[in-house]
Amino acid sequence: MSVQELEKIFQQKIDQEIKIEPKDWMPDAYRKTLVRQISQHAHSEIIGMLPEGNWITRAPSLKRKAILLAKVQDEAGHGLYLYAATETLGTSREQTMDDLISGKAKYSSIFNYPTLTWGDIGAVGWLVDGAAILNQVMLCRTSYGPYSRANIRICKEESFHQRQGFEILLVLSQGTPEQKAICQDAINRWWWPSLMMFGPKDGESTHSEQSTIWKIKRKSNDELRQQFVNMIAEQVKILGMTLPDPDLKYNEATKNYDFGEIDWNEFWNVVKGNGPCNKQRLDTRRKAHENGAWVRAAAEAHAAKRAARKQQQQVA
Amino acid sequence: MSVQELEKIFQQKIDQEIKIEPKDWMPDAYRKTLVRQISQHAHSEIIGMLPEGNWITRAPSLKRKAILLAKVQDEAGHGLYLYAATETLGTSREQTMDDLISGKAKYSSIFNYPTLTWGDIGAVGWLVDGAAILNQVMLCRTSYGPYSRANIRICKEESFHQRQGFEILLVLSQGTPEQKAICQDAINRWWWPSLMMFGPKDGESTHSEQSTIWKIKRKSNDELRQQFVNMIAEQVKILGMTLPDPDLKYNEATKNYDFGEIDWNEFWNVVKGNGPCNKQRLDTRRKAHENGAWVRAAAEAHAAKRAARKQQQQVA
Amino acid sequence: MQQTLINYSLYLADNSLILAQRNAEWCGHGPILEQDIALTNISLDLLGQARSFYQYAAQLINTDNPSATPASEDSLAYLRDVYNFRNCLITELPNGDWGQTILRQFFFSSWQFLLYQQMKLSSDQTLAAIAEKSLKEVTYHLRWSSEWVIRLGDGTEESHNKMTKALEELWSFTGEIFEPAPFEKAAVEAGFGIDPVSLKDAWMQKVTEILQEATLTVPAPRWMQTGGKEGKHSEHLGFVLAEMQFLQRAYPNATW
Amino acid sequence: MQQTLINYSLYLADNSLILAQRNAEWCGHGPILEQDIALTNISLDLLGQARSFYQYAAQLINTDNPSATPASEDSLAYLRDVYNFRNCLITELPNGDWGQTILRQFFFSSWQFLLYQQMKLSSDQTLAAIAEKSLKEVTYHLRWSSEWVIRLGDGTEESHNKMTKALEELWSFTGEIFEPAPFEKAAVEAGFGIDPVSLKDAWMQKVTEILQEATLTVPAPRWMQTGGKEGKHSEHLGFVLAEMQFLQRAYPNATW
Repeated sequence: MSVQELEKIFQQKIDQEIKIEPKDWMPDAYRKTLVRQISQHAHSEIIGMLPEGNWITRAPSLKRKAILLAKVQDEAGHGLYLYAATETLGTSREQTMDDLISGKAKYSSIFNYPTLTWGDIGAVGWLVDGAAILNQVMLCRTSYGPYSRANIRICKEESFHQRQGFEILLVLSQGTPEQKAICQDAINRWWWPSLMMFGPKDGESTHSEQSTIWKIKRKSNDELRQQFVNMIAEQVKILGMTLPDPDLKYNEATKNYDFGEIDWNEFWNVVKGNGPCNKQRLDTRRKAHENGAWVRAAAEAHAAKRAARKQQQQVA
Repeated sequence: MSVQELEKIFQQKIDQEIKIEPKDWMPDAYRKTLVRQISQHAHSEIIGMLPEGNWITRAPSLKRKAILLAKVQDEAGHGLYLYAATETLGTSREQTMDDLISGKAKYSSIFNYPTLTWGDIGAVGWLVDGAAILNQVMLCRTSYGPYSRANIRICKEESFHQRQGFEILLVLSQGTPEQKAICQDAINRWWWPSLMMFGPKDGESTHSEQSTIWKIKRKSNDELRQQFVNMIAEQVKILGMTLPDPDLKYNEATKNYDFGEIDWNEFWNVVKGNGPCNKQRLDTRRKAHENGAWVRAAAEAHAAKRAARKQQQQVA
Repeated sequence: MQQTLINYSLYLADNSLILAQRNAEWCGHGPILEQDIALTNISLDLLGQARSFYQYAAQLINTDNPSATPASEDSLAYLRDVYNFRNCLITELPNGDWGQTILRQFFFSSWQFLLYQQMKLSSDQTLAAIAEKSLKEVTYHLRWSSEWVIRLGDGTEESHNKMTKALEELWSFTGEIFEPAPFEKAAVEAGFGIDPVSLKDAWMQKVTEILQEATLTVPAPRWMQTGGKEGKHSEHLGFVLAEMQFLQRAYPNATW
Repeated sequence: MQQTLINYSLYLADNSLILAQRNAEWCGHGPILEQDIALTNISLDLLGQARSFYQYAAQLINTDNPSATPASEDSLAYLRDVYNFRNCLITELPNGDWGQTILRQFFFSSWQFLLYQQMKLSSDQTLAAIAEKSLKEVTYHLRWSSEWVIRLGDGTEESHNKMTKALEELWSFTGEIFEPAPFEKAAVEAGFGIDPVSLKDAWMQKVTEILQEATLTVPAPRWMQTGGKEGKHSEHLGFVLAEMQFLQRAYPNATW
């Protein structure tokens, strides 16, 4: 079969909502796009462990400590599912990790902001996970089978995380005046970066069009962002807090919340590496990776020894 | 002159209370004893920085932080005077330091106990410095000139430290019930180790007799210890605290305080390296030394470059 | 007055909490993603055990003093200072490298496994229930840490050397576990506690077996550090608590 | 309402305190005994400056609110949380190695030297007096740190590389110092504050001169990190405060 024919069959499958599986033929560009996207997603889970991990040892109650530990652990698990999904596309975890460590691969820029107070742990859960879920819910229906199934597993846990984040803020919002201030301050700092998580405006996003045709992506950045604003603008009322946007207002005509202009300079600046924690996050990850090298080498050496012994026993 | 004659002149000077100076002839054993004793004394100042340094970042008020910082700094200064004194005997600071790092040289065992509460900072000042001063006051009159003069400088600062330590405890003793308990607990833990600072009982001390003849030492271990007990047993009353010794009692006949038996097993055990912090102290010191190697090398290299440039300029 | 039972429960709780806290420091920094998850899991299990014991202690304290401000798992974990903590010193030591963390976990889990096996038969039903529930977890901790001790001991030359160094760091902190504190003796006398001395031989046997398989040498008997059970800790615990307790201390009486 | 003067004094105090605290971590761990003493000395000087500024701020606060619980240097240092601290980010960064600590001190002292030279002419007599008194200290800090930057930059290859790395670590934290915060602008308007922008050229000139002598390359202009002056800190400050404030938090209202 010619490439043209293969491509035709491939696109027909996609159009008929049949999942593409690892052994199926797929265009090189589809594979590349997926590897890039899934590994970015995986890296975001792994780097995402750091800002929240920052508060594990200082969680304000044993219950909160347990919840936070379990949450960060879940993120490591999500990372695992996703690295496994990239492996089905022929890229080893090692290679994928190396690309992260070297700075070649990206991860979600949101994790380049610091978690300064316990309120941030609430805000990250509510806003950052909230934004991530909308994306991931969409990705449950993505055209590549293993990625779709990874997202289904992730979504189950993630919505739980968002509720936990919201609950942290709810308790703060009903607390002492200091706690209320901590709550509002966290929302103020995390609101705009959360909106940026959906990526550039439609039309300015480089990969979007082809991804939509391939049904890797099924909603545009702006659609998802609007959905997020609508959701959060309602939920924030329960907290009795405000979002730091004077232009935020319900629009009766569109049934959407209108909102102010995002500071895209800040967005691109953080993407370029100038966020408050870009260097810190990558340094931390690199250090963990380097400090772990001897452990990985030992595990490999031991496995080889075991295998050799087993073989010897079988020979004898 | 024969060695016998030289020795006779040397001992005559000592007997006439004339200080021995670096350029004077002295017996090899005298030199060795001094090098051992002064470098031990120096190391005790340096290692002694660690248990107190442990509380600098946590001092409970800015004033206390400043006092503690200055105090630990003074100890470093004392170390300097004393290393300088060993240098007058022909032993380089580097050699002396290496002997500490390698574990060959000793330091006062008291610093192998941990400082667990802020009360310990008071107790170390009051008891440990208090015991050290009695020894150092005696050493102001030691026969070797440079060591004598170093001790005179040290004593001026040290008595200040002891008052500061006592004052920390005084404030605690007048504080909340928790502070009072912290105060008593610190005294309980530091009392016996302080008594051990004077060394083994007279007669069981290996170096004492010759040191007395050479007037390096002018009071016996037990004399100094008794002097210390008499002093502290009075001062503790001002604190309204008690010393953890049921046998402590004023003896009308001797005009001394009688006190209970010291646990010499513990003493020797800590000397042997089994104290709570022996390993930690030496590891810390070693790490500082190793981490500083590149700095010392750079300083030397830079000095050499400067000297070379200067020479070149003079030639030109 | 159930002071003995309270003390004993606090001892068990403090051990688990402090080791959970130390292990949690690894979260996000482990050498292999799967093992990062595994150690976090152990941390979570230990934290869960600590909470059960604290809750029980709090309940007993509140029954004893119905008129005082009620104790809670959080007041017991967050509002006591170093001298009130009873955990063994080994739990509060800095993590060191991954090998040292693993080896400590192995020493600790070997003990907890034996302890809970006995404690599930305790005459105190709450202790027995916590032990029974925890035993399943600890069985896994022991297997996981044993396997890793073997893997690292009998891995590369570098890993072998690191494990030898870790043994050197930790060995003198293993004796304390089996030195009965006054509250342990009282607990044994009262019939619900386990005599730590009775666990020592089995512990040593297990440790010897695994170290041998790991091609590591069981250290010769040496002086053992003690003090933790009676509140005489290392200089490390104060820093652990300052960090852990910050929010509860900085915002007294707040709800979180 | 002297809020501007209070804010300005707190800013100056926080900068000095946090850097004093970081430098104090070196005490007993320095590479050379004499330099351990020298850095401790700088730490002490900075602590002294911080106390003067806090005392002044406390006095102003208490005059403004005679009925409230009186503020003191200790309440200001020990009972505010991260978001209330105004220090520049560079002061709160971990020490790194000795070279990085030295380089930070050099950047900081170069700024303080220029600042206090202006501030000793301030219309506010207390600020002027503190500046005058501190200027002598800072002159020494600047000389000492300059000499060490030169020594390490132009020392061995290893030390040169370490200093280059330190520059890379720190450079993007030097810009914040010269970005005026709202309270600085207000202080300038009120006539007693120093416009940080006015110090920038002289600072850059001094830095360039010393880095050149140290055979180090002045980094190209780059994005500068900010936020500290408005309470948006790095993740490091929370840990610094948890440790520093422990006793005051754990034993509220106690005297020490």
